[in-house]
Amino acid sequence: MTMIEALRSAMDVKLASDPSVIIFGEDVGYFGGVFRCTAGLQARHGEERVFDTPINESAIVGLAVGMAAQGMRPCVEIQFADYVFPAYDQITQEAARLRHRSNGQFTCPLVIRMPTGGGIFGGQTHSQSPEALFTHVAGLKVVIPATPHDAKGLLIAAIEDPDPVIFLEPKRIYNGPFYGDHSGKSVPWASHDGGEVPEGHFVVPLGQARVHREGAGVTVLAYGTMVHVAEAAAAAAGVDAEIIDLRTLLPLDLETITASVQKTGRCVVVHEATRTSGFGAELIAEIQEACFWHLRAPLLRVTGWDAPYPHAQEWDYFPSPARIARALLEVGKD
Amino acid sequence: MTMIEALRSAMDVKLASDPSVIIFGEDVGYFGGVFRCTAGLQARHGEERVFDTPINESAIVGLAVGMAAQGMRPCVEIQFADYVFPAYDQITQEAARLRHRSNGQFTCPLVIRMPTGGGIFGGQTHSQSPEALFTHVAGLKVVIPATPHDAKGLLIAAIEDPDPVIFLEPKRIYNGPFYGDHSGKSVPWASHDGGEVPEGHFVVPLGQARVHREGAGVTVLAYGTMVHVAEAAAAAAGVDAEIIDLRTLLPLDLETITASVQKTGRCVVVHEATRTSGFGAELIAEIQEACFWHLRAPLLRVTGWDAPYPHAQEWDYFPSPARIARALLEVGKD
Amino acid sequence: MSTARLSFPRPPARPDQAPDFSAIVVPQAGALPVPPPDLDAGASRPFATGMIRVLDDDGRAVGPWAEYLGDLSAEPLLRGLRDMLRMRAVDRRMLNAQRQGKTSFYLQCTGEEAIGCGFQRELSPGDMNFPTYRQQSLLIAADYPLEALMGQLYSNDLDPLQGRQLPIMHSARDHGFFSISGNLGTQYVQAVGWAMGCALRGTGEIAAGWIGDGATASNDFHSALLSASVYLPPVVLNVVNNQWAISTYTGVAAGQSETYAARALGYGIPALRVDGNDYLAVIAVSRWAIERARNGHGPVLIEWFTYRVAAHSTSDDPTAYRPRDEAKAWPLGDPVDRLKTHLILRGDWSEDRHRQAEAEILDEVTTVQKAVEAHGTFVDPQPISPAEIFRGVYAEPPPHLRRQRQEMGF
Amino acid sequence: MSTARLSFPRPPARPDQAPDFSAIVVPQAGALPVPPPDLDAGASRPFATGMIRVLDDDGRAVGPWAEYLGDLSAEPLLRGLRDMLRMRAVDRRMLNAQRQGKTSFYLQCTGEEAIGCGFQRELSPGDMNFPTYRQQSLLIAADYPLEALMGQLYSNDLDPLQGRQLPIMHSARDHGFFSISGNLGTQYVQAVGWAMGCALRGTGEIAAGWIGDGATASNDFHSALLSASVYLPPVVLNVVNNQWAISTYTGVAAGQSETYAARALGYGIPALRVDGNDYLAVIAVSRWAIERARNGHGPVLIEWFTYRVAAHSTSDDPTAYRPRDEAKAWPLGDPVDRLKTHLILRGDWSEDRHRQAEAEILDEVTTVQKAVEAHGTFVDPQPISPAEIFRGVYAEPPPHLRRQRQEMGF
Ligand SMILES: Cc1ncc(C[n+]2csc(CCOP(=O)(O)OP(=O)(O)O)c2C)c(N)n1
Ligand SMILES: Cc1ncc(C[n+]2csc(CCOP(=O)(O)OP(=O)(O)O)c2C)c(N)n1
Ligand SMILES: [Mg+2]
Ligand SMILES: [Mg+2]
Repeated sequence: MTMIEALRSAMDVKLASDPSVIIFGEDVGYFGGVFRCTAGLQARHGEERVFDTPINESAIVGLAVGMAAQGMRPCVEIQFADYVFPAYDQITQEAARLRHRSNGQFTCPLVIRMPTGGGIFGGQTHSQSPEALFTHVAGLKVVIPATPHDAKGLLIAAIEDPDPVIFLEPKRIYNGPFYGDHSGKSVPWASHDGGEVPEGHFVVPLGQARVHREGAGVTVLAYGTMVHVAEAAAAAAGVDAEIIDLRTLLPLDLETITASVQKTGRCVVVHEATRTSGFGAELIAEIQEACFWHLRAPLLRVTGWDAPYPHAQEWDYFPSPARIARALLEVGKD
Repeated sequence: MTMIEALRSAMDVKLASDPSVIIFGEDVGYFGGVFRCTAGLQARHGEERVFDTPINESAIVGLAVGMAAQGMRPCVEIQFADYVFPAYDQITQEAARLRHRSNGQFTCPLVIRMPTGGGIFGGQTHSQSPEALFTHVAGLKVVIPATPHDAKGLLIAAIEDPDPVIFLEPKRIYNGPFYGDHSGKSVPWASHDGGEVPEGHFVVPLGQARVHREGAGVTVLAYGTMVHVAEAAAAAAGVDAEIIDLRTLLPLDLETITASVQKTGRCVVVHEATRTSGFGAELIAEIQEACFWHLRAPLLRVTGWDAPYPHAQEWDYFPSPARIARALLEVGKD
Repeated sequence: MSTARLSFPRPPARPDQAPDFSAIVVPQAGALPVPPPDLDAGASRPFATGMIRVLDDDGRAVGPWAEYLGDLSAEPLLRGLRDMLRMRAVDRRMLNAQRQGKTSFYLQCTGEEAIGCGFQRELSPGDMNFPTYRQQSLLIAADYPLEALMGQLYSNDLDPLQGRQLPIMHSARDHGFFSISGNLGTQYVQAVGWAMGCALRGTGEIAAGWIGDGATASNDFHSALLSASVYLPPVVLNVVNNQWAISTYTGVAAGQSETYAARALGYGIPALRVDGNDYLAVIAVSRWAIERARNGHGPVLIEWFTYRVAAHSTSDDPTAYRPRDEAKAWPLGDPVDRLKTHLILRGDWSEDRHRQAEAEILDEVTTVQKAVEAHGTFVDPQPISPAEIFRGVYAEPPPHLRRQRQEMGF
Repeated sequence: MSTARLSFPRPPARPDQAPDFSAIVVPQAGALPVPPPDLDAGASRPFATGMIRVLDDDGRAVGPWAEYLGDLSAEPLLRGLRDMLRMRAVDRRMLNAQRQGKTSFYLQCTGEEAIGCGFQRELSPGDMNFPTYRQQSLLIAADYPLEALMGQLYSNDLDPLQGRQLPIMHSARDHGFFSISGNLGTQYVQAVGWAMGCALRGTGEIAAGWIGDGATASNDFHSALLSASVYLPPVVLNVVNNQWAISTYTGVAAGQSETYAARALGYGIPALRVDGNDYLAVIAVSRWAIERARNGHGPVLIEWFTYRVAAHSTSDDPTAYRPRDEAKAWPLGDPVDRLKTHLILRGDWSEDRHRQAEAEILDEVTTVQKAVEAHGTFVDPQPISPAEIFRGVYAEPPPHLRRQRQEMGF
């Protein structure tokens, strides 16, 4: 299964089993979404369960908050993560705080799906990775899968979660894993373990990281597309890296992370988002506190540069296997 | 001078000297702002220079972007930082990127002032500290003064800056420094060095931190209200702290910071914002990289908790001198 | 060359001037008919630009909307009067409490009591209001226990919200009152979402959105109207036009719009403008709009025309921006006085009984207040556990919140 | 019990159905008068719900708006025709280039050429458009060098934006074309801000906002209309209603609104709806609106009624959501054909000359294209320095960007 099919399957399973689940967003209804994630769902479950909205992201989330407060479970799509900002107020000031501020009278079981990240020549408005703008907000959960298997299991878990979940979909790997070489041949998910996705209902619990590759030399923390790029980088550098796929950024599985860093004593954090105040900073702050006496080198970040995501220079912006490999070697020096 | 008077004076000076400067926001015109920062400015400079807007923060910023692109220098007020989120799209996707995306054809010399932080029993919608949500955005500058002197000098620098500046005003210290004891007597700025503010035009350059108090035992990084609270905490703990008032968070004066941490080998970061993905994380990520071999203890954070800012439990939420003192002692252990 | 100059809306009078409401046209009571329940936007234009009024200058109930209410017994009207008196007593006592430092903040709805008191009495259980901070009258008319209401204002252990929210930011699901947000506008589109849920689930319930004239400028006002216009859910969208938004004159939010009601017509949503100081007009139009929504005729917007008599809040001093005696010049009068006059005219009430009722209600409110204050005020706090901060951020506390709670010492 | 059910707007026809535009009323050409320049919102209602048309079915220019244009010489009309042909040729060539992998993305404005081509020719130097991604016709009619336009599309060294932006996201200050944002709607309120700047600075210039029918749903559409209604700056607010927003039928953005133009009336802004496929109607109404704004009569909204003939973009396949031959059934015809017919009728043009002009223009465009491609395409890139990423994030690079540039190796 591709990641798109896996996401669609998750929504299909939940639409079929839970009448309170409802799906809406721009172009998601009749057409099935610009990335086709909801293709066929309206035909199968009806217009009252899967429908198109006007181009107003704050309305999409605001309506969903009203429905969720009533006990429904909206799973809405923002067409690109770059377009979530008109809804930022509804997400951070409303959805995130409704349970707390009403002392549980109203809750907000809501999923906001959005394609994230670059690598598709989308320029600055189809490439952003806004995860850190959500991890700073108490009350939200933030999830990002790196394989079709996890995409389905995490999305079902997110829809079943009692609290609002930001569900980021790394669009570069919708159709196959990506190892950082854009000129290389594209690989389909069918040829990858992570492409094996169970039929029907299953859950990948939120809040649990996954050790993507065991290793002893250095810990690499990554999520989404960068999990696969990091894998390629470690291979290229010939470093015995332990690669952890975080899967959920908030709440964070610090236990799995610190166990690894305490073992390796070295750590590189990788993400596509701009560096300053990116999620890498939070990881480093936590790790240096929990693993201070185990660290044998400074923790390093390989990230997008602190600039808008450029179009023509995309591959100079994207954290390449070469850049990651350099960091792996650097952090491995004694 | 109070900080309010200092801010007013800065705007007055710029309105008088530069016809392209213009001020608007909710209640800022005839009335002079709910915190009185713009009191008298409309009467003095006219309605075309200082005026009221409808309650629509994205319009306030969107209009300002249009004016700034034309070469004017709008300095707008958001009534509370908690209400900036409807404008988050205009700030992060538009103002921040206009120079870059148009390759300099259009620029955005724009200042967005907003009262920030808690300590006034404002509850979750009059207390937030959103600085980290702006420091992640390339193209913005983020400024926060801790004294009336710096408020005026920084605001003039911000208005004169060729790029968009988020100008956070720590409302708890609008009228006097605050040392963290809310039941204690309030102190006026008149009795504080930082309350001495030159008349007329002067500038505190953006991007330069200020050593608030020299010390050798531990470096404390703070900004806004927390500079004074940290001062009280260090005194209470009897720790020889070097307190650095960051003043500008983006771009950061890393030089001053690392010089201090390399000297002390220990560092505590203090802010009111929620901890996870707060600006403290960024500081720690940079410092551990730049000062790794100098560090004698893990870098610690004293911050607001990862919860909405509560009303009744405000002083359990606010990073108290006691909590900071505890961290100072902890980080000082060998 | 160019003659393009900006326009800056200005109020008719500033503090140094005499109040001036001459620009406000007050149509005769009884002039407008009762439209059919399937009224569409086009046909609603006279209602959106005129003003539905029932009580005339002498206090008589006149015209088609009076007939629509039918032969009212005294009971609902006396109940309405008592609701308003109770509202006013609570406002008065709590303003006082704030002045005494017993709470951090308060905000009155003086002059606007008829709107929430009347509207709420027309709702059914299960219907949900999405109020702003100035709709405490909805709670009063929903018979929300004063203990809970005041407990919230004192942030003490009677507070259903455990001190988390600023005073006045109530939440009372069982009384059809959604959790108030301090961020203006956000709840308006949520009301539309809730109403969509009602329709999708077939509950027969409706939602009511509330917004101030100033906050109609917010984006969510637009997103609410747009969404309501597209999906046609059972929602009543209320605009309380009290002429001011803190210090800002309503003209700054209205721009060139004829009325706020007229704004809805552009979205194809029918709209009515109503004398908000006329309790009978309030209940009549509320009943019509709520029934209409419940019966599947879709959204409707109501502009309640009224005046904010008190300061914006305890942080505000209106003499800095409007004439001190502007409220007295307000052409629609006082909602309590007008209903009282009507009841006396009907022979169901007297000045004496009114004075007596006022005193009784103030007594009752004061008694509850004392009892609630015994649970703690800002002057004499009985602290709620700080660990409350962490409860309810999520359904289950995740590890980092458990660590932070420990760090806090709990 | 309840009969409240949601409504879901649906297009008249889906792929398996015959195109059906029977619901679209096409008023007679020449039916509407030319209003006075100080037209107000109320009086503009017939213009907002009707449709201004100049060319009749036979290609004659008729009615008051034709008279308003006066005795037009052939020259401006032939120039308009050539603008449109050039636009179409560029679209065709660049679509092709994208199909050949020479650029990552392209997007055509087929069927909508008259709008931008006509409007631009009525602007004066210094006026500023705030376009969306589908207004490349403004650039063509502003005589923007094709080298720069195509350089941007190929992200090569002729690109004035140095490859930073997605193809089609032009910026051309000197040609009155504001930097395009990929985020829909944002530029609409910025246009109002720019216009406020014009008024405050007394430049005599105006601004023009542009938005698609789908994006009228965005919050910034509201904030723009509101701001324009409050401050009355010299701005022309254009809505290009091409019936589709990617796969979403225009009814989902319109809801119950009569027209998009009518939305403005709720804000007290006068509005006109215009046949956007009628070049003469476009220049007449543009001239009227631009003059009106420049002369201080405040904002006006124009809904240009048209049809998106091509796919949304090269990422889109419209046969998945609408009838394949829907464009052919479009009742307002093709803007090029209609102007051509008119010119032939006037005796200023012929089928032969048209064919010849088409060929010449395609030649010219192809020649420029080849020259531009020599500077690099996606198939054959001539990379721009990666260090360009850091230039222009700020006026001066701050220390952290200097460090990052070093880290990159520059
Ligand atoms: C998004 C947002 N912006 C600004 C504020 C600050 N604020 C609080 S009340 C108010 C005025 C609201 O006026 P109106 O909507 O007319 O309601 P009223 O107070 O008259 O009942 C303002 C500007 C806010 N709470 N939220
Ligand atoms: C804020 C935002 N949301 C969503 C999108 C994705 N998007 C790009 S174009 C488009 C459709 C726009 O339709 P319309 O406004 O009618 O313009 P048209 O393409 O028809 O010219 C959408 C939804 C976007 N660019 N920005
Ligand atoms: Mg008001
Ligand atoms: Mg369209």
